[in-house]
Amino acid sequence: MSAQDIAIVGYAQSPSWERAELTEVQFLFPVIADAIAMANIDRRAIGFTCAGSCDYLSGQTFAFVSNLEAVGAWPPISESHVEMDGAWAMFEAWIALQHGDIDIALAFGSGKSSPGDPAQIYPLQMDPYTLTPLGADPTSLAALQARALLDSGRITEREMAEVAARNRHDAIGNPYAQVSGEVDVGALLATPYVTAPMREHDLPPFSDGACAVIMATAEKAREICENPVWIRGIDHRIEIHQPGMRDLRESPSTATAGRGAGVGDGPVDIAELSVAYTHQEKILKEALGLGDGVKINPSGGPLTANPMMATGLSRIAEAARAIQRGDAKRAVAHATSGQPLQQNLVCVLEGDS
Amino acid sequence: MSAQPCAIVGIGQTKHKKRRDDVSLPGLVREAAQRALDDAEMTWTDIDAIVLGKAPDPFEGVMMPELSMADALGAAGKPILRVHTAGSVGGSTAIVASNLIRTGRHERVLTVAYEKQAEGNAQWGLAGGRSGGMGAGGIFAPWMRSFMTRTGSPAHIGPMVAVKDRRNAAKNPYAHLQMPNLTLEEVLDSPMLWEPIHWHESCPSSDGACAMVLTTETIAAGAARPPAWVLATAMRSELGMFPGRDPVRPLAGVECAHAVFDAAGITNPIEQIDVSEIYVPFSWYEPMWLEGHDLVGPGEAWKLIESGDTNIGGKFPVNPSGGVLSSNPIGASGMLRFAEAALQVRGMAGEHQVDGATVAFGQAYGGAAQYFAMWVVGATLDAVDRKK
Amino acid sequence: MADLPISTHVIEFPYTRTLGPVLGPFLTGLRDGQIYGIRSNDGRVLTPPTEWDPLTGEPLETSALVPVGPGGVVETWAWVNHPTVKHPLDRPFAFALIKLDGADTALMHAVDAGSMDAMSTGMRVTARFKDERIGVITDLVFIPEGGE
Amino acid sequence: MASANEPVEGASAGEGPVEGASASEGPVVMMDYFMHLEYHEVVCPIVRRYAASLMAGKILGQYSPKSGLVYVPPRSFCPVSCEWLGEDHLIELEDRGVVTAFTIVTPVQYYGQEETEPFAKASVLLDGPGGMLSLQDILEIPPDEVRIGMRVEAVWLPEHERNTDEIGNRSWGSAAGAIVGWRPTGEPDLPAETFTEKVY
Repeated sequence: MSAQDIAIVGYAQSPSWERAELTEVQFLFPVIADAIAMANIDRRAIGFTCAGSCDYLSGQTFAFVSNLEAVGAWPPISESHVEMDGAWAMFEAWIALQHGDIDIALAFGSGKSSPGDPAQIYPLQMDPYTLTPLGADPTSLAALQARALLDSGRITEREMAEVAARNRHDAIGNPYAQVSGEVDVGALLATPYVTAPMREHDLPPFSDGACAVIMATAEKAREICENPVWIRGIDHRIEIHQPGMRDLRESPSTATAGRGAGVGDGPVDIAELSVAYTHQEKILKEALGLGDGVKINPSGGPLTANPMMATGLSRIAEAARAIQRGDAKRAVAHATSGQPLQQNLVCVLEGDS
Repeated sequence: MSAQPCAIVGIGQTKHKKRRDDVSLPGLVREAAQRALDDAEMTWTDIDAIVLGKAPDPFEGVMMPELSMADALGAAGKPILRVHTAGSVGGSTAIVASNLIRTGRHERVLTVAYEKQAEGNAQWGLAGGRSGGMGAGGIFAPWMRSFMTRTGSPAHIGPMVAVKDRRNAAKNPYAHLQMPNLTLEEVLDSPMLWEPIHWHESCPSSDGACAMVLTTETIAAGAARPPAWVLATAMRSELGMFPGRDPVRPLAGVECAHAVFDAAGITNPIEQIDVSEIYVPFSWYEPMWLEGHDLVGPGEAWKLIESGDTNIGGKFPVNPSGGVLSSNPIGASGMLRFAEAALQVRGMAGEHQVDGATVAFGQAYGGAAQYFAMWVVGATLDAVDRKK
Repeated sequence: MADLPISTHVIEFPYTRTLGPVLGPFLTGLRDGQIYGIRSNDGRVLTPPTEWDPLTGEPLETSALVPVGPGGVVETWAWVNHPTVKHPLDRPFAFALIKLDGADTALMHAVDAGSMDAMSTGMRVTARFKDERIGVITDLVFIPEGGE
Repeated sequence: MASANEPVEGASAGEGPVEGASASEGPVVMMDYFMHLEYHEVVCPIVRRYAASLMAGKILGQYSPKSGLVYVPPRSFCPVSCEWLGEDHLIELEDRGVVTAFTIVTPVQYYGQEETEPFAKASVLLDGPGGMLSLQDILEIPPDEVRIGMRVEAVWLPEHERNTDEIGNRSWGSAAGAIVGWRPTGEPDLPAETFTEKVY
């Protein structure tokens, strides 16, 4: 990777709440403080900050301005904001670190879905002329994708339920998961369709939450962190918007981003993928060329905690945590944006050898 | 790893109007992008990455528009980022795009910023959809009044800036409001919106877009028209609402200016900068930023303006394009400042060209005067050194 | 948690969208009961019609509109058991990707099939235009071909 | 497959444009989209405390020892010193103060705008421990007579008429439903110059 080697030296997540009592900035504040504490740096050592959030989630035209308060932007800081998942904010901060004039950057994502109804808000993400007026919601678009995959024979409804059961099992003991437990696949399959061919367990929970990640250049990382998690590659791509002009069974943008991030350049122990709908695990696994030996979503993934605008960055934090815990040597993290899986970011992380 | 040079080889903008009813939303953005590609003599498929910027989505009611506009921007299979930093967004978008070139990440980056305000209503958006909105002018008015008191600036300075910018706009074919014969009396007679701001001293609501093509030094060598070179960039943000903050001279604005001038090697900005395009949505912000960025000392700005030195042909021309006072598609306004600064050093500003300009300053601000994005561009990479 | 005070906040606005050289004729067609696609530079007929080639971004000849439908084949579908107020129908219905006759890409729209059992991949559907039409994508829904 | 530009024969409902009443004959050039979104947000603990204090005729703020700043309404943390603020940082503030900045807004019409007459909004710096309430309504004086340095006091609704349900997590300095606005006390103004720095 030609870019200067950069490492994750700190990260933090909030729990994932179905309905947070605190405001977004109030629950973001301790997450940023914890990430800074983990990186054991002074807040002023941060050379660049990038935020990810979405005004529409909280229904306020300048909601992202209040998030600046959680960063403590006084005296003034060098900062920017993307109206996207925190994973893209991390990409922008990772680029800023390659300039050579700063050595520590903070990226974070935060979102509060509980005040609004995502099924009514998210159609605004779609083409304003031909799709928004139909109320084209994320669940329906994911269901079109699931049907296409089922019709192709590459997956069965039972295999979808098995993904849900495995994720909930793996989420047991994960303090950041909102949903967890042992469930019987047969019992799941007996439940009614919500939006056919998907049932309740095929869908993500509604979550409020935040995630922050701190990165440092190689020299600074070695100075402040015993086991930095190296970012070997990040790449992100987008696909055509109109669902009828795409092959929903595939994710070419994930495949391209995976090559760009160098997924295939070495063995992969675990992958934290933004699988918000059970059938998408198969699409993403195959797009990234991940074999059956790769443990997918050991944290439980978005099917057990899905705080919008933070869920993609949370995959990167969970992958970094797994490496630092010694559960993995080399990991892939994936974030997505747009429905379904229209835009995808892939990041390859590696522990110190 | 020192940053690689970044060249601006393509610039395009739309004809800014109250309502562009001849184009769709993506069509408006493509009009600017196509013109930038034509200027750069590149096609859509030549572009490696896109950086899109705009102000709050509720202005048009389209959430995360990079998703529905991906196809319109030829983004399929490519990376696209959407930047959003309130009013400064057009500037910060250009800076994020330039970072992709300067770090060697990409070789041809298309950056676009827009606002189609007639789809919705900016005042509704600024009021967060609630009755009794203050409007941006309402938030800024007390700060302007405080600036006038602190600096003893005579009341006609604001109106003089309005006359200058609206007359300059008559020399800019893309400007929304073009008033070649606007007089001081007409400004003073126009209704008061938020005391002390008159109607003619406040920005219009526009539909408009701006686009630039950024590339590497090697590719720029083959450009048909002279490129502009990014000499330095800086961004600063500060908290907006806390007791004891001085919004009249925000510290983020002071520090951002010092950072960008230092990075460009500028030691005496008032002498070494040939032309500035700065974000003046209400007339008094011209003197406020001249002092707020230490271009002149306290109480000096109004004298510079009154002497005509900020006119085209003056010692320190400001907003020869007519500025935000003449065209304000909010999301694009910041990038228009950056692009107009680049046009000046490329010698491509047409009727509002400042003769011999080789170093230009682009500035944008947003929120409660708390977000700042600035860049310095040059006709050559050593344009500033040649001035010393 | 149940008894915590809630503050309600509504954002509401009547947006007016200008349409331009392709969407204008497309929605005019819908008002007049005709669905249009557009011929792409590679000869394909794209529905819904766009001003650009979706793969490359290159501009298209915006006057190259082509009538398509009203019938077509369901490529994939989803049964919406719990429609929201934003959906085009207030009773369970299907969203589907419909490859209209004469088109090379599928249009996403709603199928008023009455029950999930009436839906299957590959089935034919046809447009049912409303009597009162104003030129919006919801001027029509689709129904199983041979339906009422 | 029918050739690309011929309507398909066969059992479809009809060939070519379907007859039927269409609203107008000319080309369609605009599309309306009425956006309506509702948000129901849990009022956070500290704003609940603030609303309850207003119901009891008191203005609660939070004092940050590290930065020395007073926040009203309280926010549960100090963004300047980045310290979390809790119960023991709550302080009771005065309901009298001075106007440090004001704007006379000439209402612009937009969807949902209910204001028709010019109105004044002011920043009020409270006496005693301090605290700055912004966007406050000034009463019993014409907007154009509002001035910096003017001494004002809160005009409370009678206790039984108070209703702070409107106070949400994002009502900047709102005391809606308890304090109607601020009226001049008649005391001599404080010198305006002392406030040009405190414009906030």
